[in-house]
Amino acid sequence: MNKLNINQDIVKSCRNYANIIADDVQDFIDKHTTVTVERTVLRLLGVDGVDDFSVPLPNRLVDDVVKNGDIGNGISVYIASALNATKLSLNEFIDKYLEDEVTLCDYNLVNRDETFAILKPYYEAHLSRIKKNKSDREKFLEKYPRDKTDIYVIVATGNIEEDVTQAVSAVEAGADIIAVIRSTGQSLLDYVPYGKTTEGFGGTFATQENFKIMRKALDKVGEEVGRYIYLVNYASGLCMPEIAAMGALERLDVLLNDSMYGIIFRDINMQRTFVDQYFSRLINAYSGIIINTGEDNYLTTSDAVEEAHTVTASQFINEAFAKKAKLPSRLMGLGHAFEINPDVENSFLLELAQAQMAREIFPDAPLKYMPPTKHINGNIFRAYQQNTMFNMVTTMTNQSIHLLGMMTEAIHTPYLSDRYLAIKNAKMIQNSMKSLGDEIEYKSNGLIQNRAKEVLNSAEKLLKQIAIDGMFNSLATGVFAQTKRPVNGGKGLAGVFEKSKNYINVVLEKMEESFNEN
Amino acid sequence: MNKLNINQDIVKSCRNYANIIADDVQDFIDKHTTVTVERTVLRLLGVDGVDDFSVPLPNRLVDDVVKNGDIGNGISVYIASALNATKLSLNEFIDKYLEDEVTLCDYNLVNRDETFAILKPYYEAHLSRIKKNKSDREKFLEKYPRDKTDIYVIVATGNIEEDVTQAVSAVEAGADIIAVIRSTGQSLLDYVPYGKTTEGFGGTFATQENFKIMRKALDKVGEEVGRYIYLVNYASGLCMPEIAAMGALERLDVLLNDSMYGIIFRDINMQRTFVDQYFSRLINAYSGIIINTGEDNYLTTSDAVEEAHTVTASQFINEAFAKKAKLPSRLMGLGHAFEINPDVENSFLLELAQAQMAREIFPDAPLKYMPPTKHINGNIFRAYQQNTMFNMVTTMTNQSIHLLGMMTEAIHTPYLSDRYLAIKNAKMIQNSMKSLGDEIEYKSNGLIQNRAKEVLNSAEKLLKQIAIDGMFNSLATGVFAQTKRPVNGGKGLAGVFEKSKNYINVVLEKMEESFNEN
Amino acid sequence: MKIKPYGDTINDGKVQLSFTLPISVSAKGIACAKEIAKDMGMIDPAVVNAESLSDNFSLYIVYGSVKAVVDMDKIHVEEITSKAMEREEIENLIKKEFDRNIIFVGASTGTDAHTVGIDAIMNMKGFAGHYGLERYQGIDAYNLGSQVLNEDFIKFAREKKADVLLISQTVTQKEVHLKNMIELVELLESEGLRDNIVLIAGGARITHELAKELGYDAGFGPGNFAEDVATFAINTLIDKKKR
Amino acid sequence: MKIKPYGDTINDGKVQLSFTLPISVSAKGIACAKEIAKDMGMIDPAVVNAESLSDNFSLYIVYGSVKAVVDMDKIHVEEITSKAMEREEIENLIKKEFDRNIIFVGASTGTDAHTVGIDAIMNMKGFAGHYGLERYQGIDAYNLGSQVLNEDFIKFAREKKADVLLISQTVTQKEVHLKNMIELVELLESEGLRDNIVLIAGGARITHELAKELGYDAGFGPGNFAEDVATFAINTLIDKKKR
Ligand code: B12
Ligand code: B12
Ligand SMILES: Cc1ncc(COP(=O)(O)O)c(C=O)c1O
Ligand SMILES: Cc1ncc(COP(=O)(O)O)c(C=O)c1O
Repeated sequence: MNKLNINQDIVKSCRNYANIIADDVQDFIDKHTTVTVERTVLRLLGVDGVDDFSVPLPNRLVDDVVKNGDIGNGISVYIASALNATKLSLNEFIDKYLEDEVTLCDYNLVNRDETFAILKPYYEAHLSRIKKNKSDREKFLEKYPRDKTDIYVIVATGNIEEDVTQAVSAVEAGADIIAVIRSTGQSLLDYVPYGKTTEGFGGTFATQENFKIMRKALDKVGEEVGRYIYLVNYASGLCMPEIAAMGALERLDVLLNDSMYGIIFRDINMQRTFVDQYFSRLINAYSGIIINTGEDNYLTTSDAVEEAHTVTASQFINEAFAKKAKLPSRLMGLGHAFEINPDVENSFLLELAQAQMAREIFPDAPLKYMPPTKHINGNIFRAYQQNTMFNMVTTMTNQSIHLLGMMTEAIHTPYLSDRYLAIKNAKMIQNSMKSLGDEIEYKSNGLIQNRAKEVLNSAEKLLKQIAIDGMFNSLATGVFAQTKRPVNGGKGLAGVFEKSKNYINVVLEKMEESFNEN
Repeated sequence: MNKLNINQDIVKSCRNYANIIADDVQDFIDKHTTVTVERTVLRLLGVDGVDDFSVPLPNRLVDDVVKNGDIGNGISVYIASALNATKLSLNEFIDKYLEDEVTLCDYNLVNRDETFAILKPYYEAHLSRIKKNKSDREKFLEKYPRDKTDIYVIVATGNIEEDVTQAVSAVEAGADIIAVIRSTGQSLLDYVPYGKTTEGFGGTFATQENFKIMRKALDKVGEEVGRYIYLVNYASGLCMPEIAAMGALERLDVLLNDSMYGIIFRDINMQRTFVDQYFSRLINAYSGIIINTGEDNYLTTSDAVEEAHTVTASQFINEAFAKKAKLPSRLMGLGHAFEINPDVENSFLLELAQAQMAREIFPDAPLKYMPPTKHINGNIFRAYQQNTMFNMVTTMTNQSIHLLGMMTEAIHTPYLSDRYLAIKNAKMIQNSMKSLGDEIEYKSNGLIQNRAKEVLNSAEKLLKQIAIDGMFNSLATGVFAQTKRPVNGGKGLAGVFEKSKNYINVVLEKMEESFNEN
Repeated sequence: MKIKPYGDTINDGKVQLSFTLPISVSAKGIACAKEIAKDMGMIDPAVVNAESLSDNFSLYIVYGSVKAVVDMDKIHVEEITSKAMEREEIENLIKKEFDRNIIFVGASTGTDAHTVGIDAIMNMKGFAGHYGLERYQGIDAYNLGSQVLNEDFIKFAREKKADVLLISQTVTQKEVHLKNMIELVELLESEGLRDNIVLIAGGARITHELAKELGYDAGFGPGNFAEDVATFAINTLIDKKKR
Repeated sequence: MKIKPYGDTINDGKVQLSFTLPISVSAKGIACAKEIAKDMGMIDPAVVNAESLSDNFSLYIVYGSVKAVVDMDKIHVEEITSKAMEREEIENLIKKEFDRNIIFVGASTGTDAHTVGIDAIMNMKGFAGHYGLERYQGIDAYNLGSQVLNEDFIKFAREKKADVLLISQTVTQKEVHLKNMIELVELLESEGLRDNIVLIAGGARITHELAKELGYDAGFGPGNFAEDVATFAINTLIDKKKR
């Protein structure tokens, strides 16, 4: 498909620069681990639950090693050594540990092979559970083939039970994908809350139990309506890989997992984020979970006409990082958005150009297309119209993950009826304009083609500059969303550690192995 | 402009058949007059007002001749003869006539030249007033040039004062054209109500005084906003030429004046309608008033997918009749509409094809494009979306007179806010999609082009059939809106008369003269 | 069961409200809008949008929670309970119960020129994939079209010995439809025809409840088709016969 | 003057209403919707649309006339009356009245990560063609960005000897903004800073009225720009000086 006659050399050159950028960062990543990476290992060995002060056990154990051991070796070897010394099963060990009858760091450390040998039953149990989820999903998808565009709506009541009510209702109205928005600021917590929750701000806490509850509800209603419903949550934040692990265990299908979102929009330290995103994405790749990236957010912050090229540039970078984490194109849900001020003359044409370009540059990626939000105001009728225009571009350019806009975007997190009306809006466009995209061509060297050219060129320029300055420095100068982030600033830096030469991560290594096998 | 690569030979052939059809009917028209035609003559001589039983004076006089004279001679000669015999001025004569001091039919009739000589001061006074209105309009249009698309909204409160409030408000919000919908069924009255009115059903009575009041208000607000606001009313019905005359005298700019609407949608006799439409359109041509035709109504009655060709066929016929009445293309506001059920797959493409085709076949005509109405239901959000889609087609295909859809179409005649929101909807599309039409092309032999071809072909077939059967018989078999109308059925046949060999119509003849001069 | 409007939590009572005020937009206008909303029982309403419509009018969009609660069990509605039969079933039922064709006469009466509705019910072609009465074996359907005066309508019905009268009313401004519908009933009664026929009304704003109030046997609004009407009419005729 | 909602005739009281009921759609649902509307003071409300949202929810759209009337003269609103000056005027006024630069410190405080609003006011570039405070001569503007805790905010303000504090609050769920805004005032008072500075809040849901209630000098909602804020702030500083 080449409606825009895009210059493929420039596309190649963009990919080339993006790889240079990613290689450079990957060197850093490979040399470091973080507290959440290690907690993730524990979760995938089967450590879960909280202590009497409702501190999650993975945090208890990792913090213990940080204090009393050398986390640079990785948590794996400490657990292995402890089990080896105490001759306890992992569960028995944890129980005694909580009773302060045993400690974690006071044994001589076993070696690499012993570590793997001792932990094998634990990680294998969980890796196979993940494999099972993966194949279950594949079975569902065979049974219920999907349309080229999935309708995606969010629920965000704060109460998982209420979320279920809303989600089921949305599915009955035609939704294919349900995302449970997290409570404000969960991404800034350096632990994952535990258990079922019914209170939250602007969203519902992402907990493994909540994942389970929603998964169950969606599988049920999915069977009723004869569709497989994707479940989405958000990884980005201080616990990216842990949430990825939980998602893998509970068969989430899509995970918001950007390589830079946390840095830019949550002021999380960049070293921390880059290390975390690699492991979490590796887990996604292993479990067949689609990642979604957050380029759309750039345009909610900066001007969508002037900064369009930053979205494209960032998509190339996210793609490069995704490849490093073994994600195939079909799992790369790169993000973009319809955020140009509708008062801009021909804004619709600019949106069309941008969306079509993304589609052509990333033909196999399940692109995530975000609705207008910033220029939505309290006039719900105007908003409904803006969403119609957005739905048109989605349909005309065959976007994959169609995140529906709400007429009450400027007012509150969606009511049940807002979601229903949004779905009706999208369906009417999908049906009445079904073949429009195929039936029209863009004037050659017209406004639309030229806009695409211009944006792509600027993206290339930007990528080149970042390749020269390096990712870290570039983020410090505010290349994305005009937000400057110092290399050593932001939250979570304290949780980043250099790996010792005999660092072991049983889970990560097993996963990398499995990819190298095939 | 030829985006659809329409076969011009078929277009020619359609025009050819339409002319055959019109010629045939015109023969009939030229041989007949009607009570409203004669009343129109009186109005343009200056006869106005009502008697003590609020019967309009034109009706009084014409009915008198029908009873006591031979209306086949035309009213002109009777008035001339009476003035000649009584040596009274027209006003004096009317006054005495109402006092029963003089009669109308009891004098020997003067001849042709005398008739013209005697009535000259009267018809010249009014014809020159009309010419003045025409040149005033032209001055306004020079001072305030128009965009290619005019935004048209209706007011229909039943109370002319309230209508003014609403109209002014709409103009401030961006309306370019204001139409005052008539009270339900006025079109079935064989007289025109008199004076200012404040009561009506589903609309406001069309009276000369109401025209004057609205004209004044629109000129005022027009100056404030720096635009010339077109005023629209409806002629179709039993008083077509009279309303045209009143419109000419009060500087209306657009008049709904179809050659067949009354027959099909108001069950008015076809002989009556054809005779009336000729004179009323001649008056429009003389006064530079744009006519609007009512093909859109076909689709509110019949299915818009199956019957699309009847709209095209009817447009050719209306064009042919308009030419006969000396209307230049720039005054032919041919009608069509966006009435396909949105649940029809690719309905938007079908609408696009139809609208683009109309634009290309009638490049110089100020096409009147009507919004979705039939498939609007009580869901005002859905309706707002349907209107967005309609506004898109309007903008993409450069329609001229853009009649806005109301989100409350299925509920009530528009509230003030409905109109405002409709205007905002249209403006957002006009701006954000300004150049879309120019920037896209339609795939050759694609769905859109083929649909246009198919509709045009069926239109040609239909026109050929009508040319063979004749217009009268065709209407009897229900070619349009699947509505059958017998030649001698319907309202108003009693008001049709064959012209005597010395029939005189001073106004009509003067107008025809003026056209033959230039 | 007691219920309240639902936004995103059971019993949150959330509603959306919009209206115009005949004043220019201003902080004061917003305050007035709040007052109106409060007067309507909304608890701290949020005026989420205030927009100028023109110099002297402004539009307000409001969200908030209402105190209003309804007890469903206390609500009783006139509903046509009989489930619609298939066309074939209806045709067979007629064959079985009557030794003659059933006569339906319909029109859009009074000044009403809206025929699409009555055509949807009566014409061969029908509507939205539902065939009209003209297509039913055992039914003679006469559709008189639009703007038929009650007198003419009754005259025709009497001639044809109609069993069922179908009248369509769409325009409701100034209650024209009520006047016209009541007039028809009075004429039928004065001519002693009312009891012999099944009298049915329909239209966008017609509800069964309203029709009953006005002395009709039934009323059908949007979303009803020939089979619904025929089912009701035939069943009612059978009941009449039995009595 | 007494006013009512306006549909198409003065004082017709017409309003549009929509809400969801937690029941499947039915004639009964429509009757319930009518009840709700009546309870809200609507006179014979028309349920113009009833739609099934899902098995257990239905949407109703209602039009009707309300009895509600407001007496405008009885409504008093807190409004910022001072008309905004041009940037140049403001700059000159500062030169004239102060022999130093005026210090503005702003942030999106608490857990709030929305910076577009505060950026619109402070950043060089400004918003919708209105330059931000950073561009004003005679003003030193510090924008601390998002999720700034009140403590850190005050600490910074003290260091810079701030004259004007600008805080932005966008998220209003569970009244987080109120808690956070009140906390700031309390901290300022406990540190004896409140009287020396001009305290201004803003955000999509912030009104001047609300801000005053919470002990701020002013509040600015959507449609306000740097010049509005600067005008108010500088004038207030001048008044303070005079006292
Ligand atoms: C098409 C139409 C017209 C066409 C009619 C063509 C024709 N041959 O019928 C034309 C253009 C001529 C027209 C004219 C006017 N119309 Co008109 N028109 C409409 C429109 C757009 C659609 C109506 C329709 O066909 N619906 C589709 C049918 C299938 O639905 P339905 O009628 O409800 O029928 C269904 C059920 O109700 C039921 N049913 C209906 N009748 C019956 C009878 C029986 C016995 C049974 C059992 C069931 C039944 O079965 C049907 C299938 O389910 C509506 C707006 C809208 N979207 O509703 C306005 C509308 C009805 N018109 C309106 C008005 C005011 C007029 C005019 C007065 C001027 C104007 N403002 O347009 C004129 C004058 C008409 C007159 N003298 O009566 C208003 C009425 C407002 C009101 N409630 O009073 C409306 C709502 C538009 C508006 N917002 O102004 N109109
Ligand atoms: C952009 C945006 C985001 C971006 C923010 C990026 C950034 N760098 O700021 C991102 C994607 C990060 C985001 C995240 C979230 N958001 Co958000 N977001 C928005 C959005 C779409 C636009 C806000 C905006 O930028 N408006 C444009 C600016 C210019 O307008 P403004 O803020 O009102 O500012 C003007 C005036 O208010 C005033 N002003 C503002 N501040 C100040 C300060 C002073 C001193 C003065 C004088 C004046 C002033 O001047 C400005 C110019 O006139 C709104 C929806 C909407 N359309 O409003 C949702 C919205 C605000 N977000 C919301 C929510 C819930 C969230 C999340 C919690 C999760 C979610 N549901 O999205 C997260 C968490 C954020 C957090 N922890 O606070 C809700 C808030 C609901 C509520 N009322 O509580 C909204 C309404 C969306 C929704 N319907 O759910 N969001
Ligand atoms: C990539 C990505 N991650 C995470 C989030 C949500 O983050 P938080 O939960 O911190 O609001 C978003 C929301 O916009 C996102 O785009
Ligand atoms: C051509 C034409 N004439 C007249 C009318 C209005 O006629 P009436 O006033 O009889 O409703 C319309 C309205 O649709 C029309 O299209």
